[in-house]
Amino acid sequence: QSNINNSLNNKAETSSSSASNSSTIYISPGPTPAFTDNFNPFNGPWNSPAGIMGLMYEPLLQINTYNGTVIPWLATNYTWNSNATVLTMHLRQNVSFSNGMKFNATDVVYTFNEQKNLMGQWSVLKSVVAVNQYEVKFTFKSSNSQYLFYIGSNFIIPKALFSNISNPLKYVDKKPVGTGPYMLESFSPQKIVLKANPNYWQKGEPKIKYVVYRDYVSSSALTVAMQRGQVDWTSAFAPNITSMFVSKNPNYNHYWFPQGQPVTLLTNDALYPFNMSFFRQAISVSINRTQLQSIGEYGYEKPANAAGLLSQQLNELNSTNAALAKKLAEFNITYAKQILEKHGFTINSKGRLVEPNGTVMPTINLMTIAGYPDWDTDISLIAHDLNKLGITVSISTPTQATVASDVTSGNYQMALDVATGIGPNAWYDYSGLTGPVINNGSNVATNQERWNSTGTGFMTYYNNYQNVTNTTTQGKYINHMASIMLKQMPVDYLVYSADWFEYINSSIGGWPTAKNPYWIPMPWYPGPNEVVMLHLYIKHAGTNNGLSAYEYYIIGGVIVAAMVGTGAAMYLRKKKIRGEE
Amino acid sequence: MNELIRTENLTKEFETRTGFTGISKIKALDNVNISLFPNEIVGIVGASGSGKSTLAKILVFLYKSTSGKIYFKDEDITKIHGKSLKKYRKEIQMIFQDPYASLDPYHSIEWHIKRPLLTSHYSGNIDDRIDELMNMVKLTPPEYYKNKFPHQVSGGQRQRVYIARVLALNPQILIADEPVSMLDVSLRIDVLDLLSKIKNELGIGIIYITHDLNTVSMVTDRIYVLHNGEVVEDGYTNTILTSPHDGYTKALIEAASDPYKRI
Amino acid sequence: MDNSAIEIKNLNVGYNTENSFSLIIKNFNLSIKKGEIFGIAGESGSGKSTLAQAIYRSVKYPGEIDSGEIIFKDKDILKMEANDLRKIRVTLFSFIPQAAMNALNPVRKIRYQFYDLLLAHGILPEKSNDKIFSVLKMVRLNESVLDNFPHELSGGMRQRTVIAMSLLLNPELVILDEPTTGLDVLVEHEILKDLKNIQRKYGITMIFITHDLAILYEISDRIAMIYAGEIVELGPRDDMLEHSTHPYNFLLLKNIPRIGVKMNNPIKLKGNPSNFNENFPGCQFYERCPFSKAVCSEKHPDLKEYSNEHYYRCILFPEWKQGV
Amino acid sequence: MEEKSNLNGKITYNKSKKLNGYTSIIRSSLATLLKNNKSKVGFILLLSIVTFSIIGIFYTPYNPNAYLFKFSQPPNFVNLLGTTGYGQDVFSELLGGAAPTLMIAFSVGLLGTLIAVLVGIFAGFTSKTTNAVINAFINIFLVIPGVLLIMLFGTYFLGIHQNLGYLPTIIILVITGWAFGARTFRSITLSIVKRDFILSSILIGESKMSIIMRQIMRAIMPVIVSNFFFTSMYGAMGLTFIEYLGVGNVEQVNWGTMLYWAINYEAYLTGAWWWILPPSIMISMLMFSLILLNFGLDEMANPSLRVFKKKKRDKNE
Amino acid sequence: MKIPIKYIIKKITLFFAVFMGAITINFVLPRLMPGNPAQVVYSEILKSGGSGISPVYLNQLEVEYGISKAPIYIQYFQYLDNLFHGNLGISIAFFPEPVSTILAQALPWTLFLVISSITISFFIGNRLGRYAGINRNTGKDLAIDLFSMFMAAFPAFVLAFIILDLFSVYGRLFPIGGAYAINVNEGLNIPFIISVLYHAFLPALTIMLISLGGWVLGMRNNIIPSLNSDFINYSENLGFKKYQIKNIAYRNAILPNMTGFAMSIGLSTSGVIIEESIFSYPGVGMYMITAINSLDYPLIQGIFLMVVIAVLVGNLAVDILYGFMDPRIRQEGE
Ligand SMILES: Nc1ncnc2c1ncn2[C@@H]1O[C@H](COP(=O)(O)OP(=O)(O)OP(=O)(O)O)[C@@H](O)[C@H]1O
Ligand SMILES: Nc1ncnc2c1ncn2[C@@H]1O[C@H](COP(=O)(O)OP(=O)(O)OP(=O)(O)O)[C@@H](O)[C@H]1O
Ligand SMILES: [Mg+2]
Ligand SMILES: [Mg+2]
Repeated sequence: QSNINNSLNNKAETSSSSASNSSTIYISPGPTPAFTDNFNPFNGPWNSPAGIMGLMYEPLLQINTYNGTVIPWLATNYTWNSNATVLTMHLRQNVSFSNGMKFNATDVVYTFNEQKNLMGQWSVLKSVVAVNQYEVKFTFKSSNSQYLFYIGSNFIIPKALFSNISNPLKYVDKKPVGTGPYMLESFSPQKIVLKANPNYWQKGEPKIKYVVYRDYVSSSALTVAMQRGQVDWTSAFAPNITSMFVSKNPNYNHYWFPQGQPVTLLTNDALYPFNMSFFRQAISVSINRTQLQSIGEYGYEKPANAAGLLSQQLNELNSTNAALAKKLAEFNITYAKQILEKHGFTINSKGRLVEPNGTVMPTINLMTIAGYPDWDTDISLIAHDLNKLGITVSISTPTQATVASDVTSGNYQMALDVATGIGPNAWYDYSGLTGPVINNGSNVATNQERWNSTGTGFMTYYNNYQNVTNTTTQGKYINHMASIMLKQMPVDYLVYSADWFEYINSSIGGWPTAKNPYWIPMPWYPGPNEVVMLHLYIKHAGTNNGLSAYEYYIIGGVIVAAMVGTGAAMYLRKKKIRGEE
Repeated sequence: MNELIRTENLTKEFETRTGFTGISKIKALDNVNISLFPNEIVGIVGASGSGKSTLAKILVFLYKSTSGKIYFKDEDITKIHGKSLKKYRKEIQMIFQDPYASLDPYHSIEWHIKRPLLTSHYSGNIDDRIDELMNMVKLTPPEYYKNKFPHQVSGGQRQRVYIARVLALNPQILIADEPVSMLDVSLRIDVLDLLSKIKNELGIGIIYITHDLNTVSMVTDRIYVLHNGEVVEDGYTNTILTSPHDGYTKALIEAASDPYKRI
Repeated sequence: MDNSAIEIKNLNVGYNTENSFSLIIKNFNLSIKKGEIFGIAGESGSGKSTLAQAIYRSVKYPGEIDSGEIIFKDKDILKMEANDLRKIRVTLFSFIPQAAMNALNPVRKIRYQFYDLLLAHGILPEKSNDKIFSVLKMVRLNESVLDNFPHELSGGMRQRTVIAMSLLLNPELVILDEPTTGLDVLVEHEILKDLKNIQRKYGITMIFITHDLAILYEISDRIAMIYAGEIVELGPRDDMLEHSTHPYNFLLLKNIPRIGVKMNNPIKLKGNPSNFNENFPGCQFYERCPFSKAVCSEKHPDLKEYSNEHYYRCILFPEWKQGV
Repeated sequence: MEEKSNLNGKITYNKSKKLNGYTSIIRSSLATLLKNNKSKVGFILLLSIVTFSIIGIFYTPYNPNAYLFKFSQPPNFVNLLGTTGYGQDVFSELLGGAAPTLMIAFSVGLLGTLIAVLVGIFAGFTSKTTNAVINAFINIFLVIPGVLLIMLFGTYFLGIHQNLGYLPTIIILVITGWAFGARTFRSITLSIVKRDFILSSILIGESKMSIIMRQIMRAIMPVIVSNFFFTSMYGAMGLTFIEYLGVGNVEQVNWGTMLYWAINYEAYLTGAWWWILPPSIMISMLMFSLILLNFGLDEMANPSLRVFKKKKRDKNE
Repeated sequence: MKIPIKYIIKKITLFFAVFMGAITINFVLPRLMPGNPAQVVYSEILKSGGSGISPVYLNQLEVEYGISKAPIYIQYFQYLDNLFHGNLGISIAFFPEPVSTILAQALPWTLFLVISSITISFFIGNRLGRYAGINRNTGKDLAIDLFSMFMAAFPAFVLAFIILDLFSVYGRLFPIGGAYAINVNEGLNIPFIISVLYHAFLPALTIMLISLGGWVLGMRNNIIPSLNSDFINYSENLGFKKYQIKNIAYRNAILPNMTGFAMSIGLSTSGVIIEESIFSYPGVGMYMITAINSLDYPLIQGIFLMVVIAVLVGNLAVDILYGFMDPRIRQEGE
């Protein structure tokens, strides 16, 4: 058994290196210490290297979170019942897994039910049943039109291979089998090679036969590799992308940094003074977001609007909301002071903010994760800004784990973090901010800012949104929600995080660009990256990297000769010394 | 007159581990019985390794004996510790072999003599007492030496500083472990004379340890000859040196150097 | 002078210190006869070791030989090529330094230290085991010591090993600097006896240095007393013993305690040893001499002949002797 | 008899008239130290770094924390050492960051040495079993790699204490840095305690405390100073290390955080040498000065390393 | 050759005492760290769009990761029991890979890097120190001393960056990272071996330069007294040749450096964390950083344990070797 494996591996290696000249793409999803030899889909799509699962497993639908475009994938289409409680998926026929097994409804039903059992996922679903071999019915406990995104993006797992495994969650899957365009060819912690799946259901795809994931440990190593053209597709942060990457080969080296989720200043709304919405507003306008962009975020991350929508989704807002969203995110310290003074706050002779009852505003703590240099800079800038408003801010940068646990348990005053949800329309952006208000001290999953929306009517619109599938009605609801958000400002939106994406188009073409933003471009994003991958094609043979075997033998010879020479010289010298005297 | 100090079958074994299990014992002292009277100098002679220093260190409680008893003025002190040990130590003091190592190089001579006065809570005028002591050991004039450091005086003077230091406690017994073997010939006599002098003037009992029979004959009244931890011969110095009984003693006498002899 | 084994002429040796160069051995002249045991005595710090090292030309920095000649086998040792000097060491003359117990390499078995020595002089060690055995026999050591490390041997055995090594290549002259200091009385006595036997048997010339006057008188044929780097008295052993011409020798002899000899208040030296003052114009011994007079502090005395081969450096002789 | 130089003229009497108290000991050791050329250079170097840091406390050309300039400017007349990738003035950071860096280095040196001395002397002066236990304890700390401890403790402190300034950094470095000294002090004490002059003090009834304070401490003074230098070096290096790993307080300005930000900005890839080299060079200068000072100490404690210039005089003189 | 049994027993006892202490610290430390890995992973998933997940999953994760809520002493005994059975647990950051697998993969690289570079630097450093010591107080001595002091004084990671920059980023002479080239096959073949050596060169050079100073200065300061020692003087008196004398001095002076050698092999095993991350070398150092960031207790403990064992065994080995090399120790014990 192992012998066969070995010879297979060796064959694969040689074939891959011979193939590397013609039809290979080199990908790095970003710095990681090493890859893990486990491709169990039950562990989620995030196995290292991130994104690789998306090339081997496929979802029912491909949904673009930037703009909501849906591409039918393993499902050819879907239908909702009228009140959005039953979703029916019509599956694609003639799809098979990479080992030749046919794909059908049993796999879909197994995937969802097993995840529901094992992980407590899909608790909103009442049942998932196969209507027939190519039709699956998802019944919800209540109206849930927005679950289409989650259900559609979920990777489908082959039942035949997993149903016999006692604990699929702990299973180490070294031979992944999915419906995707690629199959695992060889693994090492530093390099993973994927080979085109010959049985892939999209005929003629994939056009690139080999995918090589290379491991770069540090971002600097990755940057240098990019400079040298050793990775074709990556997602890396580099402080000055033009001088560090583009300028090295301006014809071929390109980047596009679309704007992603907004970075938020989480305020603990259960605590004074953040329990007052005007205070949150005042804070929002006293932050200089342009400075955050230029200093903290190296100029890449654009200021966010106050409504908290993805920049790609801003067109969903009506003009009033859009104007307000812009105004409330603009740096205007006078306006901030006006807001506060209107509510009885004053500024004393020392420039400190004084509460209506006469006490000086105590020091407020602002934290973010240690080791994220941009955020670390951001919070010191914000502290500076708030200081101008008369608020003393102490900053701290604990570990990621501490921030995570403090924020979930409400043990913080202000924190810089990402709190919004992500999805194909504005409703998802708010999904992270809503949820039951739980006392500080106990853990929450969403609504970590502990915003009490009772009385604002927000939740009505939020919930109703899920009952409808009609986009016009949805647009109306979004604007209602946005105007409440702008009044309430449960969190302050700062800048859009950049979705790093760099590519080299010397040998490979078909990339999404700012001009042709056909899909989400990051290689680490499993699902979307498959769509991009299938757009790519080989322009002409790429460059070879590394030395040939002959060169290695020559170098080896030189080293041995040098060693022998030194040894002999030392021996002779020693002999001479001893002979003397 | 009664003995100042007396030992009864004093035995000392040192343990050394050999191999995984074996513990071998070295008998450094084997049933040693000695005694010392006030106003006398008793010599302990023996070759290297015969247990002389071990005996001295047991008597000042730097080592614990394995068995046997020690009597101080007829009082059994074998097991004393703590306060009573401190009290006893005032009565018995030891002079070390190497005067270059027994004084702290970082402290002045005055300090060395002053410390014991302070630790024993001397009641009189400390400065006067220091002068008195320094005169007694012929470090004159005291002012000249007080502020010097040990490395600034000769070996013989160091030994005298040390003697002044221990005399400051008014001990009744002095144990001198080869006090002159590191000194030049021209200095030895001085120190030995000093020992005789303090014995005579203060009535102190002195145990003088040496391998040099020549000096023994000069200062001691009685001697014990120690060989491999055992007392092989004891008695009045003159008697033993003129008519030794034990072979070992004879060998020692034969080996004693004498410019008038020839090898 | 055919009869002389080694001749020292106008030797000056000193030490570099932080502020100055201080001469320890001053204008030293001495001739040693073939086949004799020549004893050198003096107190600690009088320059005995410095002198011995100078004779062997092994003075180490900060010490330095300032000037002089040392004629050995018609050649001036001080002017020899370093490599030539190296070659005659142990083969023609050897030196056993003070504290020789520490002179063995602690991490090498005795056997290999012997082999190294042979190698250094171009002799293949494998064939020379007999030589090593015989020299060990000479110093009455068992062959088994060869397989020991130095620390496994007692002080006396180490001392004997060092002596054996120094004698290995049959030198004509051996310089011994305090070869028995630190040893047990009995051992010391034995080694001295052995040394004398070897010397007599093989006719080796020996320069024997010690501060222990008694031992020196026991073993030497001729004796030089040095004080502050100068010879103060020099002569055949018996003469020196019976007819002291310098107070230093005289007083030391008187001050040596001896079994069965009661000392009744001997005249003692004054002051402290090694209080040498280079710039003192008079007799170096002035401060310590109980017989000194004002004249002594004015002029440095020269070495004068008392009788055949017996010299002294004292202005007051024989004046002082009459006082005793 | 005149007062005159004795024992090879090394020590003269008049010099030693009132050599009492630690200050004079320190003064005289300093004098000995400065006789050595290497340590003289080290001393001057250290002195200038300290001066530099003191200036930095009171004056920096610009606010080192503020983002005032164009990004990544090479050295020019406005910004003597250019600007950082964030627009801070590098020279101001270097000047302002000197004092905290030195403060950390020397606090670590001081505290680490203090603990090492206490533990070491205690171990050397107690019963055999206690000594063995302490020895094992010291060995544990010696054997466990400091880097791991720094990372673990660093993350720990990051998690719990947010406003302690440099205290966590100092604590971590002291925890990981005391053991070497303790081992040295333990073995030195063990050997000193067996010396006759300590036995003698025991015999005349000195208390242990008195012996430790009056005699042992004084005898090991050069070692203490040397250990202080070493631990301070460890403190300076450790600081850069802690900051590099990002487990320190990266919002404060010191030479370590300067390196942290420079490296995070990939200053070496963007060619911003003026940002990364000055703090590195200052740190190595600091280390260098301490190493040089130690050289002098070594020669003080170990005379065989000492050399004098040849001063051979004319023999006719 | 006689075996210094007493000495060895003493060292082994100390070994176990220290070992127990170390593993206890190893147990306690990660547990002192705030936060819990399940929560980190959970909030990551939440943010990356996996909103289908309910808080039940958090408990699930906690169980999966083996985050125990049992009393600490029970956990301690479980930990000891697991250790005893060679079970180091399952990594969280690289879930569900067992820690032992990760270590088996990473440790050889680290050991290779450390042992080769420290050995070379030990050799070169001692030689340089010997040369400096023999020619002490000459220009050569000063040059060597200053060079090695400067190397010791420079922050390690800056040196690493400079070397990487000079030779690799700008110089393009060496690869910028990794353990071997992408196009060679793992195994005992010449391209692989050469590629490994080629990739190890820069990190090894850095470690070597950093550790060089210690050896040089140590050797220099050992050999100078050794050259002045009685037995060297005596060897000169015996007419030994120059090279013999140098060798004798060297052999005596190298002994104290030997203990340092073991120490530094172990210490560097963790010290290479920086070099490994800068040169992207796939050793334990890199895993360590990830493990700490993601609160991967089992991996932290595993690495810690490995490193401690490496240090201890190295120490023990050299101590025992030392016992054979320095015959004096055999009797004295310490
Ligand atoms: N601490 C110790 N541990 C083990 N053995 C010891 C110890 N101290 C002394 N011995 C042994 O006890 C014996 C007697 O030693 P002691 O020092 O009393 O001899 P000594 O007569 O004073 O010799 P010396 O003239 O050399 O000073 C020796 O065999 C020595 O090895
Ligand atoms: N390294 C040195 N530096 C300066 N002076 C020294 C040095 N070595 C010796 N001296 C001085 O040289 C003089 C003679 O020393 P030497 O060792 O020759 O004396 P010695 O007669 O052999 O004494 P001992 O009997 O103690 O061996 C002494 O005064 C000593 O202080
Ligand atoms: Mg003794
Ligand atoms: Mg001498």
